[in-house]
Amino acid sequence: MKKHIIGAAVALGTLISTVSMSFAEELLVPHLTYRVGPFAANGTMGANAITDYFTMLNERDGGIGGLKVNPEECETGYNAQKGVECYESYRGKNPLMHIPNSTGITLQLLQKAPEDEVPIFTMGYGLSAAAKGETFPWAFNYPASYWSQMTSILSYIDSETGLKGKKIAFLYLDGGYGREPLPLLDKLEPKMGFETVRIPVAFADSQNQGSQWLTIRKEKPDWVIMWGWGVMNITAVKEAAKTRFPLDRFIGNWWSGGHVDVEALGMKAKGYKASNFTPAGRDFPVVQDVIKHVVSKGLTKTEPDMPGKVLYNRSLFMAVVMAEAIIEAQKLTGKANVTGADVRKGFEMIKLDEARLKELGFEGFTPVIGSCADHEGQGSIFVQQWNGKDWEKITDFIPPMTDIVQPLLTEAADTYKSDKPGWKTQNCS
Amino acid sequence: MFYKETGQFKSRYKDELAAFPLFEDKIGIGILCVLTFLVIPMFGLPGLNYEFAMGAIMIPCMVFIIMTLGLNILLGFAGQISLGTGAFSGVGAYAFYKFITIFPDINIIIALVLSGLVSAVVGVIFGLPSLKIKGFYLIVATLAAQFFLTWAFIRVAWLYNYNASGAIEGPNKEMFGIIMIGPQSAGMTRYYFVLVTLIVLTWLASNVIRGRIGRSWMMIRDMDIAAELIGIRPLVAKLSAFAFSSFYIGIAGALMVFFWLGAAEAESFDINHSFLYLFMVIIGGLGSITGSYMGAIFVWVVPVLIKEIGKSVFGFDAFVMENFSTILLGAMIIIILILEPHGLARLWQITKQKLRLWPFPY
Amino acid sequence: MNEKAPKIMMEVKNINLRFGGVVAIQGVSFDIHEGEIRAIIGPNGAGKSSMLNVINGFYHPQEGEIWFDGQKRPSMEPYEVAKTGIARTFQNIALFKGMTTIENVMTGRQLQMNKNIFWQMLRYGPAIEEEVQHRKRCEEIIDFLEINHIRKTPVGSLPYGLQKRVELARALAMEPNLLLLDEPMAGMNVEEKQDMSRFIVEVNEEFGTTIALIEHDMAVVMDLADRVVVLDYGKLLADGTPKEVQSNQAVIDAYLGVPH
Amino acid sequence: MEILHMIFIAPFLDMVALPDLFFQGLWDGFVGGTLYALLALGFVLIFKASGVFNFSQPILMVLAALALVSFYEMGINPWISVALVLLLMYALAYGVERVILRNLVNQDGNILFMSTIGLTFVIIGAAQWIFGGVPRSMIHAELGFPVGSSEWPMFGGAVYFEHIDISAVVLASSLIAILAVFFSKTKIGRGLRAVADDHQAALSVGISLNQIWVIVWFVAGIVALVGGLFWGARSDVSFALQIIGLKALPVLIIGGFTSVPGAIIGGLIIGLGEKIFEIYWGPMMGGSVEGWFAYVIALVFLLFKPQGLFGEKIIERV
Repeated sequence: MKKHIIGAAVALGTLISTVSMSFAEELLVPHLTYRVGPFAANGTMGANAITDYFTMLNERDGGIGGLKVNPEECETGYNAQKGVECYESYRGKNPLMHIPNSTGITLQLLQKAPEDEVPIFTMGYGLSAAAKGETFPWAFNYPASYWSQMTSILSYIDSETGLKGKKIAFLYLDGGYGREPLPLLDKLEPKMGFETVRIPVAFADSQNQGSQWLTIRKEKPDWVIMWGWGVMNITAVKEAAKTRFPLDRFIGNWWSGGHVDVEALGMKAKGYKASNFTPAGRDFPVVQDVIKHVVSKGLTKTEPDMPGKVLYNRSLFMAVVMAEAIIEAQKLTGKANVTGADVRKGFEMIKLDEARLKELGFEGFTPVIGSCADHEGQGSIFVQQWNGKDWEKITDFIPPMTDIVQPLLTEAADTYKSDKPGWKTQNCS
Repeated sequence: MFYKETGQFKSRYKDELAAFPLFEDKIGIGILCVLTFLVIPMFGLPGLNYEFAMGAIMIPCMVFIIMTLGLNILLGFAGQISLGTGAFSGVGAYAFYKFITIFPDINIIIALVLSGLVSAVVGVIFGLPSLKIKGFYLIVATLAAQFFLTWAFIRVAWLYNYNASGAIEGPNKEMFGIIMIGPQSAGMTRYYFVLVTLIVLTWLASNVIRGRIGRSWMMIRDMDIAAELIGIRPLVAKLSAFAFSSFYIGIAGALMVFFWLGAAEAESFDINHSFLYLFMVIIGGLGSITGSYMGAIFVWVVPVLIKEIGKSVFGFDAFVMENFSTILLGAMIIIILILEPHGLARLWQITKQKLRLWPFPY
Repeated sequence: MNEKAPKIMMEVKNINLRFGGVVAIQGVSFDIHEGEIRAIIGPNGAGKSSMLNVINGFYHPQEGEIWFDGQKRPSMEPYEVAKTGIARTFQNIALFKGMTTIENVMTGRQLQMNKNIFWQMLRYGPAIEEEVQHRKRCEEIIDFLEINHIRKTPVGSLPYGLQKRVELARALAMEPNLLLLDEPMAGMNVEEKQDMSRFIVEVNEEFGTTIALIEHDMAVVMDLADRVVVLDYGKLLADGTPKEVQSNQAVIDAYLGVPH
Repeated sequence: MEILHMIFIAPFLDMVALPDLFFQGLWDGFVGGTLYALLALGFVLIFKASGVFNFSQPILMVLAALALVSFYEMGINPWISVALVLLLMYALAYGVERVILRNLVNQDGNILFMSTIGLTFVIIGAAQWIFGGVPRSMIHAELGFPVGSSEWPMFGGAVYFEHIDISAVVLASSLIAILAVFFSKTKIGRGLRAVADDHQAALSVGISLNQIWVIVWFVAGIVALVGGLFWGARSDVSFALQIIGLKALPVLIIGGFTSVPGAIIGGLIIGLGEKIFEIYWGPMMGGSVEGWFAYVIALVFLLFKPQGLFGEKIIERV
């Protein structure tokens, strides 16, 4: 008995000391990860890439502005409630930003962040309306919101087959993420003269989409657009092949176009398309740097063949935007040890243009130019196609339909704040 | 000899029927009150960041205690098993959201009670099959509630006011001039509100359990046939247990979303949460109010501690610790069911017995 | 016994009970007089417990009538029967194992308690007064059956004999007009049987409760019962005073196992 | 009026308009139904023999499939991997008997049920730790099952038959038949039934209770492996299969808890019903109704025919 008490006391003591130790000078960049749960495969790759990039900065450059970066992970299992717990657990530790890595979690943190003065950065996910910097000073979704992406995809379809009078099936993961573009589709349908059939796939049914594809067979759409994630993607592509749906009319969003989504199917998935803004490949200097400084030194859990995959490169890109925001914040304040509020300003000053991207080793990625009013960057995407062995880029950058999306985003942002008395906005003019 | 029953004679039945007949228990409760009302809000928990202690330990623990009390009434006292707890808590949360958005001037306490009642009604509807079936047949009925309701939370957009996010989000809302919920509410306000709610609900539950209605539940649990032959209407006993239990669970669900998380979508009420609450009841002790407290705290706090210790002391990553916690919880369930079906509450009783005899071993 | 013609409290007429193809009770009729101790005996599987279950409303016979207090009783659910003042104990003890002795006895008072959920929640005023009042009555019954010392013991851990006694206490707490005892002395030693017999007689005499009991121990039956019904293979074999029944040839055959 | 038309007329018009699709739906539902029936049988076996409502049956399926794939990925011959999984299932059955059943004998059904929930979580944690949580492809092709599909033209369209689905139906039905025979004709099978009725009687058949438990859990493990193999081939191997496996519960309610033919009929009703309902009525309700359809049907049964289609009416004794 006594032994146990001593053991517990020791454990508690260590806990206390580790918690109080975290006041050392470093840049705390927590990111929420999901190495367990249904989306673990994707989550692990993303978590590794972010950590790898900051480890690389620490190794190669000694951190950012002379301070080491601590890319601390908090496990959520892609569960919104755990995400909030994680968020709460960083209170008082001066986190520079939050990376929810899940639209569901983002939606819950959006309200908390302004009160706690920590920016939320959601690259390629989150609430589209957060693009409006005046309404959402504390949220950023560079390089493009889901709504922008949707219009890019639609203009791709328009260029291929024309859009007017077409029937489009929208196959989506039944969660905050998948439902995000629905209000946009409501608005666009009458405006652009196409029709959608919305087909949700529940989390639990991700792998069991027989019925959904029979519905697609019944509806005979001209195109299928997919907002899928994790195992849902590969199942959908498989089912599409099974129901003889032409794969070159099946286009996923940027979260449905990873290697994991098609690799196992090989030639069976040939023809399937997806949008993207972070090209795959190991030849980018930044990927080489990560391999050299981190992976080959064994400083990571990343398996050697992971760097270069779509999702890995995407998370590297995520990390570089995060790092840029910190760098801008340091420039602005003139000190290395910045706060969350400083980093928020840093995000607004981001200027990852082609030159800067090339300098950082990301040539060919979508440029990210931020501003006070524009928190999404209105970045362009390109469409890639699976050739049976690898993803092939088949278009140039396709810009979003800014004139259509931006008013809708403003409208959505206004709606968002309308029922939230005391919502904090900023003035950008 | 710290704890003794002897020498404390009750001359009136009323005294003996009190909640804490023993003097020592009264002192214990007093200490707990001082701790929760004064010490913890001022200093937090030892060794933990203050914000973390309040936001990630204290408030959720109290919410889960209410949840566990609710499920324990159904499972521990009335013997009706349910895997739909998560969904019933969702009913409470969505109802609360609708009440405060449809009637912006509604008092929060009234909204809370009303949402509990809505949840109770839904609980009764899905409890109806319990009249014809028993035990694990009921599991399927409650699973139907679980899957159907979480589906409805997503599909019926009216429930979340057609929000783009599909989530219910707590707007800033005042009661008596203080912002109680929403992003601008102070953690301290929410803490005290949940604490008082917890105390009131515990008191009410312990009263009901010790009275006529509570006994009718236990009769149905222990031997339904005999209960019926003594004059208990199974319909009334079972459905009242479902109603009362769902009332608590609904309130807990509303508290969970609006006094803790701030926002939630359907997945906060999924089947995994139902399991979590079931574990809290089993580990704490079936049919015990003290057990509900212990179970909720244990199941909530231990994995958090394990993760912290695993990460900082042994350097294990989240993947390992998460799986370890899962295995540990599962194994705890099996061990408790085998060794001590009455859970931590019984262990606590045994400890009290020991204290009574202390320092003499016999 | 009173000189006047005894008042019939309950009468079962031509009861037939079947489970699927199995016939449990076949055309049985008998009556129970007010204030008497009526024994039902018969070999295992004779349909004795089924008979009590029919009286209880737990089984619903396919044919037959039950008359209670001079009126034909409609088909009733067990809880409705309980309201008419019929209590019982069980062959295999049916106590509420998770509860203490006093709580078990208190369950017998459920029907007399009626304060609603809101008073119950507050446990104040009328609710607590009701609780105290019934608690008093239960304590009296506990005193009467001499089980004071186990008032707060969970019944699951009590020895068999005491459990039977707690069960009797619970039935008495209902203050029934008719008390059905299903083998109240099964598995008891001689001393316990004597105690139990004493309680049964005292209940009958002091409270004037009518008692119908199933028992295997012939000596006990002959001592206690005013009249005896004998069942065999679901049929009525004999009905009369202990003496009459004892000398009935059919009964003797049945008990000795003469093939029919 | 509009709504009545949508519910009662339009779906049937759709069925007639595209008969090939309707038949495709029936076929897909039939395949699913057969697999549900098989899993339900796993439940029935354990329930009959030990009175345990085995909540861990679905996770056993996940474990079996995951282990199979993982062994293969370690470079082991696919058929040896199958053997290893069977060994693992036996070890698990033995462990469950030793650790859980033996210690909880004669306990209340609820307690036993909850212990299997505990077991479920132990398996989830352990399997995820050892084999990882990443969804993997099933190795049915490596095991020699046919891949590819056939097309049967009909009504101006075509019905597609995946060869793996045909194998699934054939193998699952054979296994169901074997189990039915095993159950009614062999000594062990009769022993099992005896256990359900009376533990003493079972002893007189000459088999110890403990042996029987190990056997039924092992058989449930085999069922899990076959179920996991084909569900894994139809979708992929991951923990999401657990939710699919759970649908065997409503199947049981519909079929009647202790009945073998009930499990089969129940499985087909659910399999066919949920597909047809999802395709023709799902869209008007917003879709994804497959997740609860089976449970709501079961709920209706519980309210109006609680013993199911084939279950025995329960006679209670006091």
